[in-house]
Amino acid sequence: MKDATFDFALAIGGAAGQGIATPGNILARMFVRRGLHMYAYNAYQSIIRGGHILLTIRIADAELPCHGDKIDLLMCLNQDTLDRHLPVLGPGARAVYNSGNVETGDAPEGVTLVPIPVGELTDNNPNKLMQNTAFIGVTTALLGIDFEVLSATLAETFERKGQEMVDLNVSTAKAAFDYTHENFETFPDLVPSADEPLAVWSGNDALAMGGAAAGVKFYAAYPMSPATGVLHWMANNARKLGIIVRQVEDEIGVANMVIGAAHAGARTMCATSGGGFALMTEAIGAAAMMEIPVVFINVMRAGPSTGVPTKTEQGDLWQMLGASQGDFQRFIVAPMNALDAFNTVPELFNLCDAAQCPGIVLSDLLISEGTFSVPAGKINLQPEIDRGELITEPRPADDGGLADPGGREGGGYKRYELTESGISPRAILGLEGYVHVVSTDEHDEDGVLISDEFTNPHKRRLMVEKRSRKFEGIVGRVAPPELEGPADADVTLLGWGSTWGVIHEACEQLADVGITANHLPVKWIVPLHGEQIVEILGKSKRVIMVENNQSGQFARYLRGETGFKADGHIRKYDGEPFMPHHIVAGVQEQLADNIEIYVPQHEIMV
Amino acid sequence: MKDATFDFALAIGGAAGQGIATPGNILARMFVRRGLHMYAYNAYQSIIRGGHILLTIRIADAELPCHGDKIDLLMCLNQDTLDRHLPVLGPGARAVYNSGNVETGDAPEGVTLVPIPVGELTDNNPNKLMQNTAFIGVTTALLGIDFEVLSATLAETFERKGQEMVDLNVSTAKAAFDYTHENFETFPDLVPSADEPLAVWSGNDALAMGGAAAGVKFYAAYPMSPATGVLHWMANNARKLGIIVRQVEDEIGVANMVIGAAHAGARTMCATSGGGFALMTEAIGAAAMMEIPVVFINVMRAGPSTGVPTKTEQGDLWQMLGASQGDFQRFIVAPMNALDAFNTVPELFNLCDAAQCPGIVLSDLLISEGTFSVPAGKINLQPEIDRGELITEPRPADDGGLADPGGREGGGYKRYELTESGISPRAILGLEGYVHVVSTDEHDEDGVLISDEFTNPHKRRLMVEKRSRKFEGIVGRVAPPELEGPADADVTLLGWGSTWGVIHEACEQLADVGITANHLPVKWIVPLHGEQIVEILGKSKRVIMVENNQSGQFARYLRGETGFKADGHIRKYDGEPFMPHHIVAGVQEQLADNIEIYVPQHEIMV
Amino acid sequence: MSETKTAEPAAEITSKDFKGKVDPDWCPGCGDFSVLKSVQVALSDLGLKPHEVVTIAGIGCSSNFPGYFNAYGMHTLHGRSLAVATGVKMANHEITVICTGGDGDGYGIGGNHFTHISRRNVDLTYLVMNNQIYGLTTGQISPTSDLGMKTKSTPFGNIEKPLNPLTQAIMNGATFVARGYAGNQKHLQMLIKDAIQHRGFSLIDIFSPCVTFNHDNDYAFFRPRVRKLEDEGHNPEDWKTACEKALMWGDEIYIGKFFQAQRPTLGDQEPVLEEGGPIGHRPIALTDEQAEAIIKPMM
Amino acid sequence: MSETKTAEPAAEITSKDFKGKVDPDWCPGCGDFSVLKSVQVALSDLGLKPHEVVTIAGIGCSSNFPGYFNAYGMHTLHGRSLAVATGVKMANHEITVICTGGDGDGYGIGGNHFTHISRRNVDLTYLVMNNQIYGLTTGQISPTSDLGMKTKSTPFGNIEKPLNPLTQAIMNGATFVARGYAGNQKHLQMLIKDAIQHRGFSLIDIFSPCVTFNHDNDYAFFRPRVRKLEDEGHNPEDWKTACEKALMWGDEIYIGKFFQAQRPTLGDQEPVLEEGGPIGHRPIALTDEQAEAIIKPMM
Ligand SMILES: Cc1ncc(C[n+]2csc(CCOP(=O)(O)OP(=O)(O)O)c2C)c(N)n1
Ligand SMILES: Cc1ncc(C[n+]2csc(CCOP(=O)(O)OP(=O)(O)O)c2C)c(N)n1
Ligand code: SF4
Ligand code: SF4
Ligand SMILES: [Mg+2]
Ligand SMILES: [Mg+2]
Repeated sequence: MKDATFDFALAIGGAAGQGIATPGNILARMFVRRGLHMYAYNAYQSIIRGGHILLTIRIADAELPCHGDKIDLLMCLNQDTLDRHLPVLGPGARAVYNSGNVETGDAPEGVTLVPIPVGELTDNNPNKLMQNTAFIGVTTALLGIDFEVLSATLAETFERKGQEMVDLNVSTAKAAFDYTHENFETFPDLVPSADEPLAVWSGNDALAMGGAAAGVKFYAAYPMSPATGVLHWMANNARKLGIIVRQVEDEIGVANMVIGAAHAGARTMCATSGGGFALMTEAIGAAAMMEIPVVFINVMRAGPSTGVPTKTEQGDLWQMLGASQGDFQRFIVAPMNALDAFNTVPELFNLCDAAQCPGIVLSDLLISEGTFSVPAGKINLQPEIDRGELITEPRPADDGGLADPGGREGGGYKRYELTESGISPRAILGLEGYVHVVSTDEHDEDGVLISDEFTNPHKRRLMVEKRSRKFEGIVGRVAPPELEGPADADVTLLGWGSTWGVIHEACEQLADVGITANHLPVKWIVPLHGEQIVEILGKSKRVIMVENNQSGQFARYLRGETGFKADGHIRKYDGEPFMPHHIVAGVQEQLADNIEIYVPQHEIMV
Repeated sequence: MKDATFDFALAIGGAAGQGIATPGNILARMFVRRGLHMYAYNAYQSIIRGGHILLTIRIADAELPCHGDKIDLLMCLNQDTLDRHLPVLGPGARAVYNSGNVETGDAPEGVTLVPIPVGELTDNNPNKLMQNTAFIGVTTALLGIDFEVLSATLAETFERKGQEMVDLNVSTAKAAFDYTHENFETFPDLVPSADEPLAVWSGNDALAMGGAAAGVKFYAAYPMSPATGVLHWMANNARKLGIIVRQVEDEIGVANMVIGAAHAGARTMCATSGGGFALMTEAIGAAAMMEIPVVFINVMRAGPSTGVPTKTEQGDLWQMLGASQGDFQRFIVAPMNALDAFNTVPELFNLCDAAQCPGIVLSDLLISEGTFSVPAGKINLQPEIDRGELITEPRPADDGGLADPGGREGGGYKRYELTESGISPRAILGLEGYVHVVSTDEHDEDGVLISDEFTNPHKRRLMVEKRSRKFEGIVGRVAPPELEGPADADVTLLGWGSTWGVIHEACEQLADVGITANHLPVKWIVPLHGEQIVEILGKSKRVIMVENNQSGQFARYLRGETGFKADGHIRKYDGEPFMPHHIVAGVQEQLADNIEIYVPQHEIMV
Repeated sequence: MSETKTAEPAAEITSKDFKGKVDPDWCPGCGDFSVLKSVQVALSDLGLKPHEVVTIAGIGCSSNFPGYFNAYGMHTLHGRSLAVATGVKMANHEITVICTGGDGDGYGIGGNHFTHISRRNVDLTYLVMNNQIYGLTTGQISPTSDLGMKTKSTPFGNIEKPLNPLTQAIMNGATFVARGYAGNQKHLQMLIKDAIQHRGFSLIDIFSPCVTFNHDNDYAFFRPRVRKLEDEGHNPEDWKTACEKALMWGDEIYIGKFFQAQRPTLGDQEPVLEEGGPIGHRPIALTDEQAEAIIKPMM
Repeated sequence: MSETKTAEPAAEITSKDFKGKVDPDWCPGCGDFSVLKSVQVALSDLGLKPHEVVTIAGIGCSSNFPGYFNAYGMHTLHGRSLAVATGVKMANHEITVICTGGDGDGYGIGGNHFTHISRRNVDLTYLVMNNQIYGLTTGQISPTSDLGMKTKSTPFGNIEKPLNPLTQAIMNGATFVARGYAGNQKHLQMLIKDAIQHRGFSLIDIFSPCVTFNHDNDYAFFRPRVRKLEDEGHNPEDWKTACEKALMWGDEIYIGKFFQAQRPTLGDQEPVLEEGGPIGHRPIALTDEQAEAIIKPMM
């Protein structure tokens, strides 16, 4: 990390049920309150107890784009963790473990073992969670942080559980803290501190908050990892924000419910993962045909099918592109990180309202379930809201004009009026004077079906073209991708969505090994800035595409839209996210012309 | 039609409920029994009574690729039909109508009016269907067919309804027949006859029969136009063919049910249209992950969403490409006509069995609901059946080998064994000795989940690659597209699926106007013969793509896979199929460099 | 009960105000005509104006209803009207929501929404034109088709026991469960008015013969069999008798109000709706206080 | 009853033969362990061999069942086990099919298949490990969650009336409807054996506490409340009392066999299955006669 003077990664490993989250949260809080930046990635499995979890928390005094390559401090909550990860620790790293129940292995050169006699330090307290508290004490000591900082955080964390629990945790931590200072050296780089404490969120929090900021008033969901966090945030915040949150019987119900609520005037949103999205696809076409704006979030996990529910992948792009039958447009945007996700949601709502159509946010487990620091000042909860050509005021019948010749209310209002822009002013349901019918069958300007008695190829053609026209020039409404890094670089790395962070850091590392690389991160999939992308890439010496999937879904799509074909590819589909060194190695292999598609082997076994 | 000496189109127009099908069937039967070829297209609406139907029956003494451009004889069952179509009849055409209840309009130059006093001829029989019978008599006379041919067919048709009905129909037809001979001239080209009577089927019949021939033993469906015909055929033939046919509560149930039955060893199939397919997508991914072969048929209609249920379109290609989350392969094949559809189904089953994966037949309303003649000799109901590496014989535990170390039955069988080909011998459920679990979660070779306790990036990668490997070289197993027509033509027309027929005829017409055109029809979408296609097109002077959709779904896909970009496009998306002259006009416009995307205006208002 | 529902009949509203832009293209004799007319009369009797009502349908002959009706209308996906309607009612709890559809739409593909809306007790009226057949797709069995019925998908006869929508709704928690008959429009109008005025999820399963594809269950079948519960002094609070009567299918088939109960609707229990009007009409930007309340726990 | 089901217990089969390749990764104390064990014992008691049985599940903690079991197994999609199982049973009507899943899987997303399999009376046994919560997704309400229950998706309490799977199944035509309790394994084994031996669709809804996410309905909740129907001489042919007892939810909660009836299964009514063994094992090519019978009507 170029800008950082301090860059440190600690990892906590153990089984599900060993309570890894708590020490993770306590440590994270200590760091971000100090103003340090944080990027946490949790490698876990789809079980409630058992298995192996590895939570990596990277902290630095500069913004962090990814969880990096290394572990400086490994806390082993069990034997398995030590066995798995000790061999891949690098020089300078330390492994903390309970010498009372974990047997040490052979530490690689330069790795320091930090055995802690947890039993002794806790008077053999049978509460297994004491080990976690002891390890926090150890970590605090090793990083040279004052014990007061930790004790305050512990007090806050365990407050709800009573003073006894607070005291027990503080004394345990203190014993471990002291033991560490007595027996081990602190790390050479001690934790600095910055002025402003930072806020913490996950990508799912950010997506939910983006919805709230955009004015979502109805949120429906069916739980599905890794999208469930959005539901949880919404449910927790529903009352104070005036948002109705409903858990529904399935994703089909969800999708149709948000369409109904949107037609009644609310901004509505829902989130799911690939399998749930599959069930929503029919409804997406319905929203397009009825011209009702709704935002769908798809948080990708490793597929196909149930796949690996707790692992990340960028494998659902084509499902988004092909969702539902027939020709119609849908926005698709793949944010690059949590803050970008937050900002993207209101922007997408404005677009969907403008074009009266569905929009899809394509996130993935890496962004959505990651935990990140963010400067609170960057969170704009009152973004611009533009609802497009929306009619929200009644027009009483005696105001003239909108009754039909038969005198019927609203009969003169043409919901699907053929306009030059293709956009027809949209009256929300329930307003006096605008009575009309919306339909998933093809219809005429006034909503009357042309699919039955009136099939009429000329009208049908006009309606298809009207809907298509709404998107002409829309690409100009969103920011084109921008090349990051030197224009004349040896190699251009082309990624999309969540790979932004890791490619960003890989570019820095490439520079260190003498390869200049620049980076074109694509975020808007539909509309796609095809011309701009081709123009930028046309100037590149060599383009390598980076994707977290097996078949090169974006590469194939980009080629279809623009004809552009990359020189090489780096792909990964083992469930774990890229680390920067994977990309560095891939670029080196490709520059040496050894390989066209480079697939890194993930070193960390989780 | 180059090869035809006789080429005649008659059309019957009226409202739903007027019984257009019966005269259509009677006439068709008369022709095909004579050995004449037939191609019928029915333009109708999604209502049971009312609206406007126009059934076009083209007959010729050579094979017919499409319903052509013209109507020679229009039977107007009501005023509306005359009003709509009289103005667009061409020279030489005749319009038959009931002078008792239809008022004549201005006939265009060269069009002959054939008013028939139906009331007088039928002694004012109040049965409205007598008009239809009278018109058949008129047609028989105008085409110079002997009355005996008609009376025999009438007898056969009305047999079930008793002798009285037979007599009534025969006498009515005779009166009209005689009246016609007395008052009007026959057509200059009289109906010839060939040796062999032909069989008649619809595309849906052909698809169902293809399934039966492939050995389908379980068929499930939820009704949806225009795919319901497959269900009806299956239901009718179930008992005699030993096929279990189930109508299910929805398409989700259908898709999962066929997967279950397939795993139990049966070849299974289901058919639906775009909206139903949307609901099946999740299951397609499941089949891919569990490696269970199933054939899904999607019969396209005009979309998006409910769209125009009785109209045709090629708008679901991307839904097929993107169906279900994650990266996996599915076969996609778009047959070119009914006979091709029939032959394709068994071929696809063999492929799906070989690669243990789902396959999709992409038909459309034009093929599926069209009625066509076919020489019975071309229908091979006993095609080659190859079930791939399928284990169908039990292996008792005492045969050794397949019990696991714990002595448990089947424990040594690896359903997902990592093989060089990626194909793992598949034991059907219920066999002794091969007990195993299949799973939509990612799994190891022995079926144990790696998605929970055992997530393991290395194993995950191997399984992804194993599944992908099954398709290496598979493109060699299906026939590449072949260029039809002169290699050095001025223009190459590139189409896919059902446009084969109309492009075929358009090429002939282009030759007539001095433009040499050849034709590359693509049928296999996945696997795609990218290299061969590019090689062929590389030699073309100018390539124009023809698609029955708005966004150029195949054009975008082809470009994504091969980089190929066509010089121009002809597209249609008004619900009605192309007619050859639309394509001719489009080519002319493009050769004159007037337009890049040509969209014909459909002349016939239905 | 929301205010609009109990409003005095406004003198000027007649059933004609609810006539749609186009005439139904149903087959002459189709039971759905009677249902359409009954709803038009019921709404005008209740004094509702077209913009105070939304009809929401799936896909099917019966689901074409909104197109023939002058009110807000949504012609959604096959089987999805209840899900869409729940969203509509949550975002505008002041509008009168009427879902209309067929037996295939509602009990077949849409069956799961039917189950769950019943227990949620969403305040809307669901009119199912039950013709025991798939009409629009030209005649296949539906979940309510009789055993043995021959259709295009069951040329040798249906082998699946028909489901009973009334007992299902009662057991799943619907608070108003009735059965009507297109052949008795007066009675049907009365039921529809009652259902609309009921606060909670109201089902009226309506025998609405498909004269084109179901020749087993036509008017001639129903006319001699139909009995009115009202004529027998049935107590709609008694769910057991309600189920018993609903299950009768032979020489005597009951219509009328089988079951009614009072319990809070989904909307009643939604605190966000306690004040402030429909959420679909509220200002959407977050206030400063709300923004602050979001940020604080993140620090 | 198919032959395998009534076979004499084969001496050599024990419950261990049904032990899967891996040990369950359920939380210690999870009710599902008891269900797993009960099925293993029931099957070995019935003398079935692993290859004569298939367990089919959706997705959820409980749906991980097939992976912990030695028999043919299918771990399908969330909510779809019954649909898959119907296909399996049609293609191999000789195999014993056991579906296993959770309340969310079966009554939530899979609710429609549950409704329709009941009326079809497909001959299989459906074991729902009802913990009144979504376990695998770490704790949200399910369709059987009690009113007021606080979960991650309902931090202010559930406002949806729980559905009753037993009355639903009875009304929809299931022919064997029972309730078990993971805390009473003996009783559960008995029910499972009875259900497997029943010819038709058998539901056993099993209270199988989620010790991690549902602290309202844990063993401490059930232990004092659970009563056995058998102790009261309940007549399983009496659907009304069955429904009444099934609806009781308070100080007394009944387990046992609520309802049983005999009517033909889907397979019994399928003429194609009358002879010739499982269709999945039959030769598939058409015979000359069949081919001719197809072509003839086309001419
Ligand atoms: C997902 C989906 N599947 C199938 C269809 C085709 N479809 C349209 S209406 C209908 C059934 C109509 O039956 P019902 O709901 O009883 O209405 P009816 O026409 O009898 O009034 C079906 C299967 C569809 N539109 N969408
Ligand atoms: C289509 C789809 N939606 C959502 C999910 C996520 N999901 C997995 S299990 C589950 C619910 C589990 O609850 P239940 O069926 O009661 O089983 P339990 O874990 O409680 O045993 C959900 C929602 C999924 N796998 N697929
Ligand atoms: S087909 Fe049946 S349900 Fe449809 S309109 Fe005609 S009579 Fe009515
Ligand atoms: S989370 Fe609940 S249901 Fe899942 S294994 Fe643990 S105790 Fe059982
Ligand atoms: Mg119906
Ligand atoms: Mg559960």
